[in-house]
Amino acid sequence: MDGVILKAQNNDFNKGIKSFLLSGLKNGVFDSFILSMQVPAKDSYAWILTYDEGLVKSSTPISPIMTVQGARALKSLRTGTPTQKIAVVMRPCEMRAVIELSKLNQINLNDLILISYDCPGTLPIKNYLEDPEKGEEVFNKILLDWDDKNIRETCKLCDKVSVQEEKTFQSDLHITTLGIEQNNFAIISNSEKGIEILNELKLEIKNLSSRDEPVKKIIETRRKNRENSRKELIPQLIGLDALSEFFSKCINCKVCRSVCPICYCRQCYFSSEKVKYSMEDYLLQASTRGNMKFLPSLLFQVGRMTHMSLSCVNCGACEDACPMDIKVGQAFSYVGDNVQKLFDYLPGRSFEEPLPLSVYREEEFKEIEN
Amino acid sequence: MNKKIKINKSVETGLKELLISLLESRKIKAVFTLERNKDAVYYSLITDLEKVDQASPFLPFMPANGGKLLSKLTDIKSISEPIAAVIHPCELAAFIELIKKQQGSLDNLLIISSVCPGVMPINNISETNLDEKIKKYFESAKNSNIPTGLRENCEICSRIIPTNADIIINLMDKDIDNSFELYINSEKAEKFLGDENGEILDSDFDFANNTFPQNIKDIISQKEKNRIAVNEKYKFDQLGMDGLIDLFGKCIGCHSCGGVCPICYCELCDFDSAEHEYKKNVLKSDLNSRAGVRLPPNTILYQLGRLNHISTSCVGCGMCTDVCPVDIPVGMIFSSIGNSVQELFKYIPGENLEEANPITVYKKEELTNFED
Amino acid sequence: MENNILVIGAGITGIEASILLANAGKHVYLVEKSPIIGGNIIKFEHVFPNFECATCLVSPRQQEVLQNSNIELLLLSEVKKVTGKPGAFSVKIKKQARYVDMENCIGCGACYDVCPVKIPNEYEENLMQRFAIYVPYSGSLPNVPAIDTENCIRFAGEECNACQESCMFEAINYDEKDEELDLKVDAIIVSTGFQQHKPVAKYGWGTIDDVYNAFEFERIFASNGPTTGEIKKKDGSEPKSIAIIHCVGRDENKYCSAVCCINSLKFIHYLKEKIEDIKITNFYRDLCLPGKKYDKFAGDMKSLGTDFIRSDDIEISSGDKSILVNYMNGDAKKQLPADMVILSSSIEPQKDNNDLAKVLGIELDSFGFFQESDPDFGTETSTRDGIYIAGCAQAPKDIQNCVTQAQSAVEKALFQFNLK
Amino acid sequence: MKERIGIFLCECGPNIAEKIDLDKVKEALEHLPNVVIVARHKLFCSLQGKEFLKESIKENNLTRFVIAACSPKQHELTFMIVAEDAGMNPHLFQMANIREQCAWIIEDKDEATKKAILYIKAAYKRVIYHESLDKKEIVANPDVLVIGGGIAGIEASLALAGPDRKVYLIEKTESLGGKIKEFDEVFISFKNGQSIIDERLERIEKEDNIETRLQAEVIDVKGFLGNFIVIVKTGDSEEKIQVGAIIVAIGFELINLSQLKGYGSLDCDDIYTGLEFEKMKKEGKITTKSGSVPKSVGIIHCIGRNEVGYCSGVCCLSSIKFSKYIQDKLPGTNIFEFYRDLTLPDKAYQKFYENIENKGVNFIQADDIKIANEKGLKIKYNKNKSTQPVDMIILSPAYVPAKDSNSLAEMLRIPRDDSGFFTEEHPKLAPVNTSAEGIFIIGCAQGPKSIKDSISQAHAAAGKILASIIPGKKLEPEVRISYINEAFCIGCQKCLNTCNYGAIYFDNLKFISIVNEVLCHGCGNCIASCNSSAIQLKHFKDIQMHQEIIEILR
Repeated sequence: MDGVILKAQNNDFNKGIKSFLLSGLKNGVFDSFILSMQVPAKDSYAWILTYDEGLVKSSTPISPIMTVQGARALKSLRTGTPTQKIAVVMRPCEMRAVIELSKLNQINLNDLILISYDCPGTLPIKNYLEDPEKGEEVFNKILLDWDDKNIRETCKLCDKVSVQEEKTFQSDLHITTLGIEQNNFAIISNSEKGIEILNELKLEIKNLSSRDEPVKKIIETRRKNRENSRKELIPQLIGLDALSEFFSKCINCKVCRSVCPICYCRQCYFSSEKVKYSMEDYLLQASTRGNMKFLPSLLFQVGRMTHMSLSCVNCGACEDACPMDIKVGQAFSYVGDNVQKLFDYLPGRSFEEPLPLSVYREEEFKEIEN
Repeated sequence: MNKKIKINKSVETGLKELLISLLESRKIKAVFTLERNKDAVYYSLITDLEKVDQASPFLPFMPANGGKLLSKLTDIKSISEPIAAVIHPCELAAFIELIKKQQGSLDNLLIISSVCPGVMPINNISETNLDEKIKKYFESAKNSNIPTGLRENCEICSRIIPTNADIIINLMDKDIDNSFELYINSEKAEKFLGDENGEILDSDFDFANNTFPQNIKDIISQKEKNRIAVNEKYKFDQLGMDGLIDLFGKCIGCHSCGGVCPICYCELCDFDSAEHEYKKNVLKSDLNSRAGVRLPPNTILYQLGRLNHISTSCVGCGMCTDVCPVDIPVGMIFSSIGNSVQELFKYIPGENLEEANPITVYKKEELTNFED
Repeated sequence: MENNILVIGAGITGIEASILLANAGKHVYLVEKSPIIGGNIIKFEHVFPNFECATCLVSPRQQEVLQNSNIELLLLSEVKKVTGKPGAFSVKIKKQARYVDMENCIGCGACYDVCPVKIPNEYEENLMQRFAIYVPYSGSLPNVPAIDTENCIRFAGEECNACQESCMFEAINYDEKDEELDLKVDAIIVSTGFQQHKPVAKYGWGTIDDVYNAFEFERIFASNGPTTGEIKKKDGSEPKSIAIIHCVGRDENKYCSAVCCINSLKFIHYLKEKIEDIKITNFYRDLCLPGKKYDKFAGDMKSLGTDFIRSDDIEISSGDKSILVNYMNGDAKKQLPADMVILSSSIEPQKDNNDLAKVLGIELDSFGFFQESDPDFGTETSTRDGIYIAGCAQAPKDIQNCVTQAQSAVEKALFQFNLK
Repeated sequence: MKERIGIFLCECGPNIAEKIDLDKVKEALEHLPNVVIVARHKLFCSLQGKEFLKESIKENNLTRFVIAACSPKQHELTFMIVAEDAGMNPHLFQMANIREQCAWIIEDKDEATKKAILYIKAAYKRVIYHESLDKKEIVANPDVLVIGGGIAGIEASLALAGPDRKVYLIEKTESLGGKIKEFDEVFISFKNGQSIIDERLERIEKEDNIETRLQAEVIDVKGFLGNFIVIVKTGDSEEKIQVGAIIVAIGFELINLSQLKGYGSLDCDDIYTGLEFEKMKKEGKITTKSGSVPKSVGIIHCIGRNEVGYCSGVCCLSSIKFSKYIQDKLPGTNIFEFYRDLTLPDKAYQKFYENIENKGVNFIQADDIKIANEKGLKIKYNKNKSTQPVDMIILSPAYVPAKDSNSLAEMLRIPRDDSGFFTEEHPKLAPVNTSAEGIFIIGCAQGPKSIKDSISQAHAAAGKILASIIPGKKLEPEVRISYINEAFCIGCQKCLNTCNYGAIYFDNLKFISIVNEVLCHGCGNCIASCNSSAIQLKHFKDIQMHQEIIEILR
C-alpha cells in the first residue's frame, strides 16, 4: 500500500493528525471537522462539529474511550450540513456503522470526508471513569505498544483495526501508525475521494510496505483471540435454554439498543404498543411454566439480533454500556458474523455494497430450497 | 384500621407461606415478586405455588422499577383476578403516579410492601461476596441502622414507609428472624387476611397520621440529614450553566435514564423524535454563533427537558443512576431537584391517588411568593 | 335514451366492457349463453408471459360482475331479435331456465353427488364427465349449478327428483320456465369470442390416442382439470417425448391466429415443470412473436430445452410404440416418434356468428368474424351504427388486445351518446 | 363507551352445522368479555339471514361483531353492506372462515370444532382492534392532458374532448400527425397518411375543447388521479395546466442504424430505411442514387431485432407493403424479401402476403444476413454461402422507445420495462393503465404496434377515463390504505422504491415519507419494506394481526 508520511513529534499522533487537518483547512480540502474532544470537566469525550482552528487544536482525534458511537453522532446531520467538506475522524468500527447508516439514508456521505485510523481499541468507559487522568496515560501507552491488556473485551476480538489489501472497511483516508517509523505516521487514500484529496495536497506518495507485517500480525492475534473467546462463548449461546440463561441478568433497560449505532428505529418495536399485552395474556404465559420473568427480555434480545445483526459492526458500544455486564456485544458479533457470511456481506466494507435484505438475488439461498 | 397480624415465623418464610396459602385458596391468581437465579435478579409473575419458594421478596435489589412493570401489566385493562405484588415503597409511589396518568389500575392488586431499608445498586448482583453482603444488610436493618452499600438514592430517601400499600411489613424489627408483623392497611387487605393467618393485634403504626415508632423516626430524620448533606455536596441549586455542563457533560444522549424511569411514560419521547434532530438551517446558525457544536445535539437539553417533565413525580428510586453508562449521578440530581419542586407544590408523589399532579391543576394562590 | 347497454358474451372482453360501463353509470345487460362467466380464459392454468394463474387473475373481475348492482347478468341466454336504432334498440332475449335459484344456492355441490346421469363434460374438452345438474369446472363463477335438460332424465320423462331432495336450501325448482325478455338498450357490444379449430384428419386428432389439441392439453395441465394437473398418457404412463405442432388450421383458415406460437412455447414450461427430462420438439413455420415481451419469453422457454423444426407439411400417424410425426425438411421426408402430440390449433369464429350477425343486422367478413367498419381506424365499430365488436369476435388476438378492444368499444359506445 | 360484541355462527346449511358442533362453539364463546350475543343462523348470506343479522346488530346495540362462516372472499362484501344497513361502520366486523378452513377439510368433528373455536376467538380478538374507516371523496378534474400529437394522441383527444371535458394536446414538433404523415399508404386500408391526419386536424380545428400546444414539452408533473398539475413549456413561456388524467402517446423511433452489428456495410448508397423509402415513394420516384431505376431490390426484415430483444410486430407487414409499392410503381423489378420469421398476426395479413407473393416476390428465409458492397450491393446469407446482388436495399428497422421516454417516466413516476417502453399496469388486464393511477400509455409508447392497435389503445384509454372520471362525480378512493406514523419514520426511503403506484413521496423538509391517500391501493408492499415499522396498513395493522395470531397459537 502507498501513502504519504507525515511527522508526529514525540510520537504525539493526535498532534500530528491535527496539524494535517489544519493544513487541509488552509488548502481548502477541508472546511470543517467532526472530532472527538474532551468535555469541560475533563472526564469524558464528546463529538464536535467545528471549523474553528482553536477548537481543532484542543481536540483529541484519537480518544481513549468510545462514548457516543460516531455513526450516531453523524446521524444527527442527516438533513444536511451547511458546509461541504467536513473531515470526520473516527474509528474503523464507527466508519463501518457510518457506511451502514448511509445505505439507509440516515447519513449523507456527500459532504463528509471520512478519515479512519489504526485503532488499538478503546478503554472500557467504566474503567476510564474511575480515574480519567490515569486512563489517558494508559491509553497513550496503548497507542504506541498496542498492548491489549487494558482495552475492552470486544476490542480485543476486533480484526478490522487497519486497512490492508483485503478490504474490510471503507473510508476516504486512513491514518496509519503501525509499521511506520518512530515519530511519523502515514495517510493512505482509501477511496476515490481520498485519492483526490492527497493529490490536491500535493504530498509525496511513498510505498508503505513496512506496515504489512505488523498489521498482519495484529490481525492474526486478534483473530486468535476471537477464536479462543468464542470457544467459551458459543456453548453459552446455542439452544434456547442457554440463550435464556445468557440473557437472564438482562433488566430490560435497553441501553444496548440506545447506544447501538445500527438500531435506527425511532420507536423500537419492543417499546411499542404492538408488544403491549393484557394481563390475561401475561398470566396465561406465566401459567404454562408456573412462573415468568417479568418483563421477559429474551424476545427483545433475539428480536434486536434479527433486526440488526446483518449490519452489526461489532463496535462493542452495547457491551460497554450494559449495566449488568452481559457479553451482549460478543454475542451479537458472533451471530452477526454468521448471518453476514450467509449473504457474503460485510457491513461497512464498501459504499456500494447494498444491504442484503433490500436486494433480491435469484440465486440466493438455493441450497436451502430442497 | 390500626391492626396487625403477628406471625411466628421468619419474615421470608412467613411471607412465602402466606402467599402460598393465598394461591392455594385461589384468593389470588398469581404473585408478582422478586426472584433470584444465580447472578440474575428479576421480577417474576408466579402462578404455581411450588414456584413461590424460589422467590426472594425482600432481596435488596431493584432490577426494574416495579411500579413501571405493574403499569405494563395493568395498562390495557385492569386485572380481572387478584394478584399479590411485593414491591418497594418508591415503586408503589411510581405506580400511583402512573395510575394518575391512566397507565394502570390498582383494581384487584394486593400490594404488599415493607418499611424499606433501601436497595443496592443493581450491578452488585454479580459480586462474589454477595450473600455476605445481604446478610449484613438485613443485620443492619434489623438493628434500625441504614445498611451500607446502598444506592446513593436510597441513602437520602426518607419516604421509606409505603403508606398506600395494603399490607406493610416492617423489616426494621429486631425479632424478624423469628416473628414478624403484617400491618393491615386497607379494607382490601382485610378481605384477604384473617386470624387464620396469625394473631391479630393492635398496631403501633398509624399510617394515616404518620405516627411511627422511634427507631423508624430516627432513620427518617437521619436520611433527611443525608439529603441535606448531599445537596450541600453537589449544590444542585447553585450549578448555573457551567455547573450543569460539568455535571451532564459526559451524557452521551442514550436516554437510558428515561427508558428505565417509571415516570417517563411517553410512548415516544419528544427528544427521540425528528423534532430534536439538527435541521440544516439551525445547524448553520448554531455554527455561526458558536465556534463548534456538539453531536448529537441536545444531550443536556434532554436532561433539562426530562427534569422539567417529571420532577413533580420523581420518586427517587435511582434506576436511572444504575443504568447510566457514563456514571452520571442522574438519580441524585433528579431526586434532589424533584424534592425541591415537590416541596414548592406541597406534593408528595404517590402519596394520594386522588391528588392531582400539581402541573395538571391550577391553583390561584400557588407560587405567589415568586411573583415579586 | 335508456342508459342501458347490452353486452353479448361474458368472456374476459365482455366482463371488462361490462365493468367499465357499469362504472360509468350505465346499466348493463350482460348476456351469456353458458351457465357461467369467464369464457375461454378460465381454461388456462397459466397465462403467458408471467405465468399468472388465469382463474386467479379473472376471479376478482368475475366477482365484480356478480356484485355490481349496475350489471344485470343474464346467463343461459341468447339474443333472438334486435330492432330499432342506436339509442333505442329493442332486444328480445331468450333466457333458459336454470332450475336452480341463484339466491338460495350456496354451491355446496350436494346435488350433483346424487345425480344419476353422467355425460362427457364439454367444458373439460370431454376429458372428464359431468352430471346433468352441474357446474362446468370446480371454481366456476357463479358457483351455482344448472340443470342440463337435454340430458336430465327427469326432463326426458323419468321419475327423478334426486337433486331436489338433496338440496337443503330448496334452491332447485323444476317448474322454472324459460323466459323471454324485452330490453331497451342504447347500444350493443358484441364480445362472443372464438372457438378452437378442429384439426383435420391428417393430424390424427380424435383417432390417435395421446394427440391433444391446445385446450385439451390446457385442461390436462390444469390443477382443477381431469387429471388434476398430471401429464399422463392414456395408458397411465408418463410421456418421455412430446411434439408440439404449431399452425394447426392455418391452411384451412387462411390466417395466422397470432397467439398460438407463444401459447405453444408456454407449454414447454408446463411440461418441464411436471416432467423434468421430457424431450420436446416444436414443429413450426414461422415463429410469430409480435410485441415487446414475447421474444424474451420465447428465449426463456427455449432455454428450458426444446428442439425446433421448421416445417409446413406435417402428418401424424400412429406407430408401433409411439406416435409418429411425419414432416418435410427441405425436400426430405422425415419422421419423429413422440409419446404425445399437442396440436396448437387456431382461433376460429364461433359457429353461430352467422345467426347472431343476422339477428343484429351486422356483417361478417370472409372468415366468419364480425366485420369491422374500418380495418385501421374502426376495428371496434361494426357495420351497423350503435353496435360494437370487441375481442376475438372481431379477429384472433391475445388477451391484452381483447381487453384493449373492450375498453375501446366502451369508449365508442359512450361517445356515441356524447357522454364524454 | 363499553364495547358490545356479537358473534354470529353461520350453519351454512349442513356445510358447517354437520361438521362442527356449533353448540359447543357457542358455549366456548358466550363468556368472552363484552360478548353480548352469540347467535346462529341457517344461512347468513340468505335474505332472511341478512335481515336477522341486521336486526341483531340493532337490537343489541352492537359495536362490533364477528361472523363465523365462509371465506371473506365470498361474503365479506355482503356483510359489509349489512353492517352499513344496520348503521354501523362496515369495517367493524371480522369474518372467521370456519367452512373452507375447518368444516370442509377436517374429518373429525371434535378437531374441527376445536379449530373453529380458535379461529372465532382469533377473529374476536382481532375485531376488538378494528377501527372505523370512513369513506373519502375527492373532487376530480375531468380535463385530460395528452402528451404526443401522433395518431394515437389525436384519436384519444378527439374521443375525450367535449363540453364538460377539456383536452390539452401537447406536441413537441411544429405540427401534429407524428410518423403517420410520412407514410404514403398505411396498412391495411392503403389510405394516404397525410390525408388521414388532415381529416383529423379539421375536426380538432372545430373542437373548441381541444387546446393544442405545438413545440411544447412537459417539464414538471405533480399530483395524482383527478388532480394533476402539469407545467408545460411552449417556446420560452411556461404555463400551469390542471388536469385529472394524463395520456402518454409519445410514439416510437426507429433503431439507430449505427448501433447495429453484423450486417456489414450499412453506410453505402442505395441502402434505405423504411421511412426513407416511404419518402421516396411519396415523392413518386423510386430510383437509385445514380438516378436509375433499380432492377432488383432486397428488403431485409428484422433489422435490430437481436439488439433490442423483441419483435416489433409490424416490420414484416410494412416490408411486404414495400414490395407492393415497387410492384405498383416498377413492375418488372425483381424483389427479394429476406425474413427470419414471418410475423403476420391478425386475420387480414396472410391474404395480403399471399397476394404479394403470388405476384412474384421472392421470400427468402434466412437468419444470418450480411450486406456487402463489392462491385455493387450484395446480400449474403446462409453462412455466406448464398449471395444475391441487388440494386437497392430497404431495411425494416426495429421500433425503439422515443428519446424522451426516460425523462418522462421519471417525471410521471411510471416504470419502463427492459425494452425501454412504458410498462402497463398489467400485461393482460390493464394494458393502457400504468401503475400510477390516472396516467395512461397508448400506442407505440406502450410497445411497438400497428396503427389499428394504436388506435384501439387510444380509444381504450379514453374509455377508461370516461368511465372513471365523470364530470361532476367524485372519486372514492380505497380506505384500507397505508399510513406512515410521522414520529416513527426514519426517512430511509426504502418504501419509495417498493411502491408500485407512486403513492409514497418524500417530504424533504420533514425528512419523512408520506403516503398519498388517493394513490395508495393498500397492497402492503411498503409495510414489508419499512425497517422501522413506521408504516401500517389500515385494517391490517400489526396489532390486529398479532392479536389474531396470538389467539390462534393458543
